[in-house]
Amino acid sequence: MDTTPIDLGSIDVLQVLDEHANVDASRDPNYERGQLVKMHRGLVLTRSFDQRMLTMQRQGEMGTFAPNLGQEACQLGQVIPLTADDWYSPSYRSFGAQLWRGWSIERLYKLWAGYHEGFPPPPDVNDLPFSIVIGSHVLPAVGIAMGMNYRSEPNCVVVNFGDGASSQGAVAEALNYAAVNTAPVVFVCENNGWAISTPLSKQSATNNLAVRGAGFGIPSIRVDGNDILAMTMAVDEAARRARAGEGPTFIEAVTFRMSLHTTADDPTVYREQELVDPWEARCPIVRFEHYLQRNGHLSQTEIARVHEECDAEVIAARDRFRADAVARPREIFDHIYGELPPELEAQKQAYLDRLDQKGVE
Amino acid sequence: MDTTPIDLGSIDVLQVLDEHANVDASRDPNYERGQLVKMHRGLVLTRSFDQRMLTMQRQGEMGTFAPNLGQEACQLGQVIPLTADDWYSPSYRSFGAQLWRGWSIERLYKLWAGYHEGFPPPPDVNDLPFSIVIGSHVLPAVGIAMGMNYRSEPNCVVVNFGDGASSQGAVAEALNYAAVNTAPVVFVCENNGWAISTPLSKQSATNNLAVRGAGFGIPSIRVDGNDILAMTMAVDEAARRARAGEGPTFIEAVTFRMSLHTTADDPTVYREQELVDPWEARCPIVRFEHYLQRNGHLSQTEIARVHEECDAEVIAARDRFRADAVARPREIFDHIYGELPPELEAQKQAYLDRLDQKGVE
Amino acid sequence: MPQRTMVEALNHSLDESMGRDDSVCIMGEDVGINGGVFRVTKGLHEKYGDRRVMDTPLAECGIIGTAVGMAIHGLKPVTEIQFSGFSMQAFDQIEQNMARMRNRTQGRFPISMVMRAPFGGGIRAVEHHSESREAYWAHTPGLKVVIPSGPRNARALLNASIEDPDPVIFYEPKAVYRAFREDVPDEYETLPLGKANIVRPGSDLTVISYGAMMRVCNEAVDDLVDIHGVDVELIDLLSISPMDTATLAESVSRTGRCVIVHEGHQSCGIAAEIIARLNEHAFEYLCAPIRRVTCPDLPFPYFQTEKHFLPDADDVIAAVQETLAWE
Amino acid sequence: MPQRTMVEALNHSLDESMGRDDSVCIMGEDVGINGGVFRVTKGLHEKYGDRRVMDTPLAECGIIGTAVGMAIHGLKPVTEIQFSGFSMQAFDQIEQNMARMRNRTQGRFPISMVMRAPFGGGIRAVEHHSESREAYWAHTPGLKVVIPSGPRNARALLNASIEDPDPVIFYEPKAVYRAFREDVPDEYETLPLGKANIVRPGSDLTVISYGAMMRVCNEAVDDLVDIHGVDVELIDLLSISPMDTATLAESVSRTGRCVIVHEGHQSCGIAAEIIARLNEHAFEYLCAPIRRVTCPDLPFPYFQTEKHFLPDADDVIAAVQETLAWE
Ligand SMILES: Cc1ncc(C[n+]2csc(CCOP(=O)(O)OP(=O)(O)O)c2C)c(N)n1
Ligand SMILES: Cc1ncc(C[n+]2csc(CCOP(=O)(O)OP(=O)(O)O)c2C)c(N)n1
Ligand SMILES: [Mg+2]
Ligand SMILES: [Mg+2]
Repeated sequence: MDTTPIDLGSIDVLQVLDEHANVDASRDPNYERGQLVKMHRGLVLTRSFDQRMLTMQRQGEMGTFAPNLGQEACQLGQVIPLTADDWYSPSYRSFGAQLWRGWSIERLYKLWAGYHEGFPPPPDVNDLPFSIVIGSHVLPAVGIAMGMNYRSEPNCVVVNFGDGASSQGAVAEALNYAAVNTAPVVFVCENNGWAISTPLSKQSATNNLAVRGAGFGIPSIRVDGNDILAMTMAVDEAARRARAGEGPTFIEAVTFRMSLHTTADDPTVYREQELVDPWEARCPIVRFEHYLQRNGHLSQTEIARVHEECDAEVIAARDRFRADAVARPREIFDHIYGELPPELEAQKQAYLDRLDQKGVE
Repeated sequence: MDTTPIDLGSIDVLQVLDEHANVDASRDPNYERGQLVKMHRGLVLTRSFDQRMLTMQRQGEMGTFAPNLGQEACQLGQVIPLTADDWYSPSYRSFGAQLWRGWSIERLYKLWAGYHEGFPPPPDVNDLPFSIVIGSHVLPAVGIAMGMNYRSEPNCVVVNFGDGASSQGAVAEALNYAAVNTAPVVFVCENNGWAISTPLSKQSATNNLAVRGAGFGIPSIRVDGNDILAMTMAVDEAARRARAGEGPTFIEAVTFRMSLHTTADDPTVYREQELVDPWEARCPIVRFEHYLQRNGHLSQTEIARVHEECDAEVIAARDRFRADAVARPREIFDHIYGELPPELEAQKQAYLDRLDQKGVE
Repeated sequence: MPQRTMVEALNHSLDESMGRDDSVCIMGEDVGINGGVFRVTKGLHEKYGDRRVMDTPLAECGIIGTAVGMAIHGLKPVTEIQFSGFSMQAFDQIEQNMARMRNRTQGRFPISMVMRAPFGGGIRAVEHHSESREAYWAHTPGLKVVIPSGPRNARALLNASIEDPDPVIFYEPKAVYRAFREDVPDEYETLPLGKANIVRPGSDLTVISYGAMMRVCNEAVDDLVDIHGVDVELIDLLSISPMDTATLAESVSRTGRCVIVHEGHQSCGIAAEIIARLNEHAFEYLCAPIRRVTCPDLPFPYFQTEKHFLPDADDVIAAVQETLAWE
Repeated sequence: MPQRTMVEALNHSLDESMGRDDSVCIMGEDVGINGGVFRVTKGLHEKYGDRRVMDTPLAECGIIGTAVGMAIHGLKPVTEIQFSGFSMQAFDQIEQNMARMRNRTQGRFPISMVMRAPFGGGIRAVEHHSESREAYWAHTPGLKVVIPSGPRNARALLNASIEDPDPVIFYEPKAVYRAFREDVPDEYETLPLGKANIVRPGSDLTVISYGAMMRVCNEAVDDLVDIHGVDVELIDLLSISPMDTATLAESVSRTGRCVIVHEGHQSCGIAAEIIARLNEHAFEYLCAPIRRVTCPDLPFPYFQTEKHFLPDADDVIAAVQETLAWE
């Protein structure tokens, strides 16, 4: 048959800062120093937070969680361009973005330590709760964007999900709904190469995931997810398009899961260290720090101070968390319905009586 | 942002016979007369069957069904290349394909008249039952193809679904499973422009559906669905690739729903006749008959005789159906499990007792 | 008062609800210019336009999932699933987001939305078009499940469901859609969710049912009262979840006997839950086992046999008589 | 006899089943080289290779849907859903194809396959990881639902489920996965589906439970017998559907009193169905209302509160005592 199949090609990856922190000057957005310093601090805080959480988990203070190591630039880049009126829909690995959006460190610690008061987004933050069920948050995120159209609001939604999530039917439906409704949504598919033990090659027959968006008629690009400048620019542009009524964009952020899938995971069972090693050199923080130093924005000493400050901030938050966090078993009936129906009122009474009998606060 | 989004393009449509029955000689597969005559008879029988069913429905003999008018070439083309060892997974509109595969006319009448003995595929036919739940048959079809790989069998599966079905998440998952497993399956997406009242423009933001397959890394082509030669060739080639271990193909068969969505539908509510008119001239049967006449395969008289014979065959089958079809309410417990568990045995007894009391056979 | 079919009454409810509140919008397959395959949304697209009456792609998970997002953003989507059997395609979004979002966010994002779907048998449809799986939803915390039985209560309950701050599964008995007309006032009217209706008070035995089976029960009760002289109390549940346990328990405490009638499958169905509650709240008054008249634990059959599969008035009468005869 | 945890026993079952029958294959997320997130499929990929142990893309609907196709083609897929909460993603394929294909095709395509999934609470997991929604499946005609409580019956029931000609939902109580070891013989062993196990015969009251709650019940029963002198009969359901109604009814006809314990939500849960059946089959012997000790009708809570949410031995003891005290 001589008809040519559609060429899947592999699209170039948008990059501003390369591995060696060389800048593609034609693309450098030349952000102001204040902004650059803030971005840097965001990256470092994310890492401090993540590492502290790992320690706390190993000490039994935390439940299972998914470390973020190496994905900090993806994380920050996808929310830096957002305003408070824009919405953000995180995955379970989106600590960096959540911190930037205004989730306090204590809240996130509470969340991952299983206290229900940690789950809802902070009162003034237009975020969805993170989603544990892979891909299940993407349709609601598109729905919010459709609501913006309904109300003619010039805002947008960024939704974050992984390479694994790209296989979920609900995500495909979300891409289609966004496309046909010209919904102001930016899909950030954080392709870190792995879904637990499953490499991209078993997840998809394509060598990139941007074609997935294209298959639904969504302008789609690949971005170096370890380059905070490229990520920020790409999301900024996509958000601008969305707000201007030009519809969704699909961004494949190419990065790598440096650490465990979650603290319940042992990657040595299924992946060779050789696959990880090359990515060490691509560290998004080191790369950005070279750029900052080279451009005279921050000195080595200043950078070191940022690291210290972030560590201290995290430890202070941990201490507050330790002082604060109390299980509140009496509250579990509080938010199931607007008003508790009689059968649940009865169940609640029985439950509270039981707590009383057992002497639980 | 200067990265170019992936170009969705619009791929050419494979066509051998154009609207005026002009042949692209470079593509003409030059099938033998015997084969061509058989194909023609298949087309005509499909139409006779369909029209008779509509009459029977209007007279109250049939339940709701979905007419096939204008899609006969798509239907036949997708199964002509299959062997008896290949599998076929029909949609609810796949009469033409089912008749070709060996479903008797009576069986299909029974099916659509609500007799359960009409539902299962005939004993020796490797077909799935048709699927009423849009898109729900596509994953099982891929599973059969995966089973062929498991057993190293050199066969393939063709699965038929509509443009509307392309929006279902389960169909997206099926494309992905087929692609990553190099499953020997041919997806025939019969794009007839409509999903009940929903035109393609509300179904998808793309102007074609072949890109959907491409987005999952599946070689994808568009074919003129009203050209039986093009359809047959395309499926033949895709089936060959599949059997040879080269994996799935996505075929968008471009056609048009000339008639009602189903007998419960009134298209005048939602679509202008002007949209339908141009397709009258694209009738797949007339076009093929011109080709056959022009090539001296069949004369006008012979063609007329085929129409008469098909009508007669359909009427004979209808009469057998009328004589034969009996509701069998006593059988409804027969196939729920391999062996009936006690609670169902009790329910069955109670049900049969009720039938006895009511004097139902 | 205007006489309306259930379809017309529902249409009226949607129209008046949209008229009252700009945040009410309609989403579903073919709900726009086509007015829905049962014409429940007829004329609304013409009146309210593309913005408020949205034809969606053919993807139920997408309908519910995006509606959840719209509800988070403050809208009140009234979604239509073309037949309830296809709500299985949206099960994940219903269970994981629609039902739970309020709880997941400790009250921050209540989901005020409705999922309408025609359900039940009796219209000679092919497979997957006649399911009665309301028990799935009644077993799902966070949802409300409402099932009207006639035009007037359908309209008042749909209004209430749209007003409700929580997600409501609104199952419409399609066998009743055009079966009869009823007075349905023009003035806005609601019925409280969670309240059953004692259709006929009685003292010998309580029959509990809902949806299209209410017609069957009405017929049976007429015969039982008129011909057999049995003073049956007939209750229309209307709300499956929350369930009006108090009314049911009070009734059965008086009558001592009970028959429950529904189309859904027997095992783990709604009747089982009612029995469990009556066991808890009216045990000492029970004079006979509570009988279930339901469809068997089989997929809904092909339509030539559906009339035998579905409970009919004779089945109800037989169950009532057996329950009365029990000692 | 070798002592095995439930995880090891299940692994043994899969290994021996694959060894006996080349058509048995394993499909799921991370079941290959990783051996599953709970290690139930550990070592099987190494032993049987890519052909028979298939890592799938991250799409549960795809797992079940393709497995149905493989079963139609004569294979016996044993699918793993990583946590039962994610089986909602596959609800459509389970209900529409897996459960119905035999019936839809009048017996032509029986679906001999297993859907394994860890379920239930007690392991301090985030939301959606602790569901007990077996009632959904028990309400779905065409499925069988099996829930083991310990290593030995887990292994024997999984073997039987794989052999079974019908689709089996096999829910594994993950709180028991590594909780204790038991003698599990090397020789191939099965247990019939649909048979409950009287773990302890008794005459005062019947406690019915299954899965991880059997541990709670065992603890409660020990106390009740030893400290309170109550002669409890304890029944492990093992098979939720089909359910061994005969054994339950016979037991309660003897004891006259019954307490049912499970993790699933109360409304329309398994206990409701058991009560309905006992009402039908043992009504005249009931001396007290049957009590349900279940989780409330709430989503499973965040894990700091789960130990209060889940029934514990004290709750069972209290319910038994109240039931005994009832007159
Ligand atoms: C629907 C669903 N299926 C399975 C899981 C179990 N699970 C948790 S994370 C994960 C892998 C996710 O991979 P990806 O989407 O690439 O995100 P990443 O973890 O790499 O950030 C899986 C399978 C889940 N949480 N939800
Ligand atoms: C899951 C599901 N949703 C909705 C329907 C109702 N329905 C029946 S046919 C149809 C349109 C199908 O369109 P398409 O896939 O293009 O096939 P066509 O009818 O054009 O052949 C719809 C919405 C259904 N049968 N299944
Ligand atoms: Mg990943
Ligand atoms: Mg179509």
